[in-house]
Amino acid sequence: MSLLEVSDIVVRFGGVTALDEASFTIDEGQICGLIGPNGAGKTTLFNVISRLYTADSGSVRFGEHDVLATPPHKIAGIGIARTFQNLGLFPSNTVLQNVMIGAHHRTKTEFLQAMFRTPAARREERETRELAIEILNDLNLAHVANSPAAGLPYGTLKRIELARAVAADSKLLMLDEPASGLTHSEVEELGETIRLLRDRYDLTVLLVEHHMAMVMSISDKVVALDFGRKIAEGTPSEVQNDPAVIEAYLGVEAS
Amino acid sequence: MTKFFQLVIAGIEIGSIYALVALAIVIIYASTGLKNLAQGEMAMFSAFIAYQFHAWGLGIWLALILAILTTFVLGMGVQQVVLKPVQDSSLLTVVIVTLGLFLGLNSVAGFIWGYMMLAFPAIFPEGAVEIGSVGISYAAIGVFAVLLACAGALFALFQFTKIGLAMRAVAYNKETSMLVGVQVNRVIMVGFGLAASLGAVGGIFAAPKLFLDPFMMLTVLIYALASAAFGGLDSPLGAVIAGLFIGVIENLAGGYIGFIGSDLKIVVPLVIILGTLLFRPQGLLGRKYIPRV
Amino acid sequence: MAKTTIIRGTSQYRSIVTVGFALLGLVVILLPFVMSGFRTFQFTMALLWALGVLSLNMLTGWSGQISLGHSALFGLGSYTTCILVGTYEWNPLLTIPVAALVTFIFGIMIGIPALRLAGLYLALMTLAIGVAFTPVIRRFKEHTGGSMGISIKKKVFPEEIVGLNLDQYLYFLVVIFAVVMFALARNLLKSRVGRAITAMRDNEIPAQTMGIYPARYKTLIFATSSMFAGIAGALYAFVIRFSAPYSFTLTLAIFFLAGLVVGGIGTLAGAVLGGLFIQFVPYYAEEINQSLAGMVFGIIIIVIMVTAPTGVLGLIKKVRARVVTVADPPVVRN
Amino acid sequence: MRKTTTRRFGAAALALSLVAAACGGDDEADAPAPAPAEEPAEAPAEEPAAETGPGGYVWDGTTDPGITDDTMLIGSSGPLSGPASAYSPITQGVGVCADYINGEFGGVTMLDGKTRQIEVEILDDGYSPEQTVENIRRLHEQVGVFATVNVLGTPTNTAIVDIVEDNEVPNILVATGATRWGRDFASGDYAYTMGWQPAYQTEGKIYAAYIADNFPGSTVAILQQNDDYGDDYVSGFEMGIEGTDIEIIAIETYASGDPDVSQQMISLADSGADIFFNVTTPKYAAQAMVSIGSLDWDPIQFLNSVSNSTGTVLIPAAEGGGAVEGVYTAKWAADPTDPALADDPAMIEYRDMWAKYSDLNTDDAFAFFAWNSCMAQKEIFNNIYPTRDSLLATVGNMDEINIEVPLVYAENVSTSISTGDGWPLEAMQVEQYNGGVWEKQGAVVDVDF
Repeated sequence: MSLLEVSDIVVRFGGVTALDEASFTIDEGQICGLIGPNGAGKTTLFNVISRLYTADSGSVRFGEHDVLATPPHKIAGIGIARTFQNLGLFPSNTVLQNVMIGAHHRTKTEFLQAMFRTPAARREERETRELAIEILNDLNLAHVANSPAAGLPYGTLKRIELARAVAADSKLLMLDEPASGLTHSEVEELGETIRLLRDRYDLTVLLVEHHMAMVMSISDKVVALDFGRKIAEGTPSEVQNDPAVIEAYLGVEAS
Repeated sequence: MTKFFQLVIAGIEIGSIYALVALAIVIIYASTGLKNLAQGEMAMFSAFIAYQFHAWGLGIWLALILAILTTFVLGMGVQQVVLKPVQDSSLLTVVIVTLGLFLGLNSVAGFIWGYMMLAFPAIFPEGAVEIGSVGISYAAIGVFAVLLACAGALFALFQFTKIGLAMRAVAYNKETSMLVGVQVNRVIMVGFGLAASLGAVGGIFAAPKLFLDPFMMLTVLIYALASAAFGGLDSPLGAVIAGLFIGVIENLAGGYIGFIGSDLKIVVPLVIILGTLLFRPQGLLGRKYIPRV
Repeated sequence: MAKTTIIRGTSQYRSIVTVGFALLGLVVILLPFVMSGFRTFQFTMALLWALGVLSLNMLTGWSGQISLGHSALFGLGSYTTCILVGTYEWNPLLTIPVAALVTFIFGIMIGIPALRLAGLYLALMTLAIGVAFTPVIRRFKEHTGGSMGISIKKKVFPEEIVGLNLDQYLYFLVVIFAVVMFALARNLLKSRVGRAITAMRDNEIPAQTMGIYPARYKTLIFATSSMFAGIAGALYAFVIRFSAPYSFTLTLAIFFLAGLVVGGIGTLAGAVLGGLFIQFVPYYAEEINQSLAGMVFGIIIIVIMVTAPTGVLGLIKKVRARVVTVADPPVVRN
Repeated sequence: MRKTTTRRFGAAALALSLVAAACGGDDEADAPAPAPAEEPAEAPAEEPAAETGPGGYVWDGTTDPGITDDTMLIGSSGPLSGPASAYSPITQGVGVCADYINGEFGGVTMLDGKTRQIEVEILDDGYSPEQTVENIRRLHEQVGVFATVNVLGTPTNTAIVDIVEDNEVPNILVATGATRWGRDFASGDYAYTMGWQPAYQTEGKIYAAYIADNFPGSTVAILQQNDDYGDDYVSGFEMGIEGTDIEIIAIETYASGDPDVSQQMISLADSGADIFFNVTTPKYAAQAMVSIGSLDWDPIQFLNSVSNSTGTVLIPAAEGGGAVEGVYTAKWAADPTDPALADDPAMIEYRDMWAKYSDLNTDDAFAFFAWNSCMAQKEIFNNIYPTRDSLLATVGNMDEINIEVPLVYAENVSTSISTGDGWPLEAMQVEQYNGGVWEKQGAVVDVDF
């Protein structure tokens, strides 16, 4: 059975239809690449799934959850984590804190417990910290753990965001252009990292990426969008050779 | 009914003053993104300058024109000396700096001119237009006309002049403006001078009615801030409408609602404004800010 | 200058911190025995202002919401104590929890509509509360004493408490409350909740996707901040033994804000510096020139902000960084 | 600038002398009272051997803190900054008064025959009660004043009244017209705080009586400041009209700090009352009169004494188109801007002396207030032994000494706490403003308590 089932999603902004009956599914453990030219509606789809945008019609099912009926702050709780195209870090917090915030929904300490540092709160804090350190080590970020996020190099920030999403211990990880702005070697490394994380943390990954080589090399499955519609779905090689996809990209290149 | 119309007219008269100061706040905000707490005190100071010119024997119109020009220069000076060093700091830092300016101006005005109220010479002739039993004083008509003139001039400036366009560009995005060759620093300086002179107009035309003392603009500033926010911080037209609205509503509430009385009349416009903001957080005519993901 | 590096968590660091705090504690404890009653009173006031600044810091510094209404919350706490002690003859200490509860509830009541507003619009709303407080207090004259104010008799306090005179007693009472409240605030800031609140301030939408519910945290931090202001206000009523509308005007709210920014926004030590600033700088500004005290004060504010936009604490840290570097230990897997 | 420096110097000198006193003071007190030996020549011959001052005070030869053989240190607190700064001349006047007394008379000559220079410490409280608390504690505990004089404001004095009582430092001639000062002072509830100007309530009663006598059957509209000061006036007025056919038909209030009072005036005009009672501070008084000038309402106006200065209220109001002709007021002191008094010797002396010792505007009603208070201070301090109890005995029994303040209407400044009279000034004169001058209406009204 598929983990994520996106059916007939329609999103309109004024007169523009950003998503037009987009549908696809991802199975548990898959890495699914979501490709398409700029403006195809990839980020919009992310925003629908993480409930930052409201869909005009259609449904999103995640496991047994009806995603569109879940409020935005509970999305993390049902097991969906994401990163942002233009980075969604908390610049005045340290890298370690950023990652610990990723674990927010998994922890329970509230105002009173926090103020009085109850034993439960202290234990939870210690555990969260250890978890975050673990993940930072996995992603080779331990050396910047105590620096504020503001001011670190772009590539590092991208990885921090990834670490933060991992800390959420989610089932589905949605990555919005993780490779953008990275150097060639960084991109290769990133592909490795995504696979590694998927295996270690039992993740399912939905990946929006323009870097075709990486998408094709790590994805189990690729979905192509154009003008808000799904134009192709299948294995990387199937989609790569799909005439509709080629046309969509050529059209973009021609303009 | 006489009472009603008189309350409305008095409301428009005082509301015009709120609107003028609110316009000054909006200009600074729209051209620099700053919120200037010292706007009222700067206006008060300008009124004293006009008073001083007049006391030295100049005619009142000459005195007020000179005072407005002086304020324009002083405003640019204040921006260069006091605000420029902090203009890239956090919003709160800048607000606190304008607070320091506020305290300083108030203290200096008191030191020079004393704390006793002074009679500011009438700018418009005494007397009133009688419509039925309602008298509309020339002063009220005059202040309202000045407000409309200022708002109109401002609109023209923003829409049709190069400097106005530059101001809008700077407010929208400082870095990009710099890239396309706008002299950002100069634009901000001129914007500040302009706002100071606009506030000066408010202060000078308020002075004959409110009597001149260093605290003349204290509460006016609160009303003006409320007007600016209510109208939409980046909308001059909104500031004008909101200023007039607050003046009128406040008077009607004080005049008619028994429980409110004059005691709590300041609360009424604030409550209305907040009620409105809860449904239109960007103010009446402000641009909506859409967060980007 | 030779630069040394101290690593947090090492025994060297710990001993420096321990010695530092021990010295500070010693100074704090000895102060009222060395200083005159008046000076002790001044330091008590400075601590009260510091608590006011702390409460504002929780809101403005941590969650980025600007409040100009903290004078009203502080006043509400003070009035609660004055009315309960003055009119109903309660034991003063028992009024503190009541003041805390009243301001907490009031904070929730303001916090909920405040959710819809941000930036200057929120500032406007709190400004309205600050402005409306005085007329409302006057309106309910039967309870509040109107503009005449309401006072507490000195005799509600015993002549001597555990060997301390009243000034010393109040000083220690406020010190104890301050230590506890600063500790609570620090714990909160360094916890999951504190991280969530600062994350929300930094970047609200991603925070939401982490499972942080902004409405909940914003309302609760508003209420907690109000409660801290209310407790500070109640303690103020102990020390001044009088509440009048004139004490809780917008000026006080603006002083809190100034203390916050001048001390160093977002930091706890900055709040203490802010309290000292509010208490002592106008006092010395007046010494410099009485008739232009306002100008001197204004210039001091501007000069501090221009030279140290991160506040006095930021300046101190910058100076310290020239001498020693305090670094965190490398993060290692356990 | 000059004043601050001298005062600070004075404070330093005082600190030294306090140290000296602390070291050697006791010996002096125990010594077989050297004071009688140098008993002043001016002491009346029939004075008994024991030194007795006004109020039956018997001096034991001691000297209280704040007083040395040649200095007396007093303090004051008031709004030198903030929205109430208009009152600052009253507070500053304490310093000017000291300079005047020191300069013209070499200081005050107390009943022990010693002449002492007055030193003054003035502090700013911005009309904020907690700041007054801090200031008064600083004055009592840090500066070590003998007494405080002219501390300004009702809420501010209310905030410190208990501290004054606990510290037992007299707070005399407070600049507020709240009724309680006279009442509590006479009853002994607050024996260390004592008023000066006529109570606002008293004045309210005077207007009520005048209206009942001269304008029977009339209706009244009131504009008042919404605080204790306004309430005191109105309650006095209400007491005064009780049992008469005078009726209050409209009351509007405003808050100090409001930009203007047009709305209130429109509402009051709408009531069509015969009489307008203007209970406002100077700026709003002028605004109200300007409003009447522009409205279709022509009431008989009564203006409270707080705002009856010709130069600072009526002339500016008239310039702004206000209706000022025929306004009634009650005065407890002359008006420095009254042209009729331009050649009055007492007024000339005021102007000369205040110009000599200060840069205060002598037209300012509050500067003049300070002068009148100064006249009283001079006599009070000339009639005490150097102790606080003596000061209290004197200010509580001013009927025993002849205090002449030429420019106040009361024949003499008198108190007699044994008979329950704790108010120094209770006489007022109703006057009407005609052609730029105040004209007396009837005789001086002395209200007995």
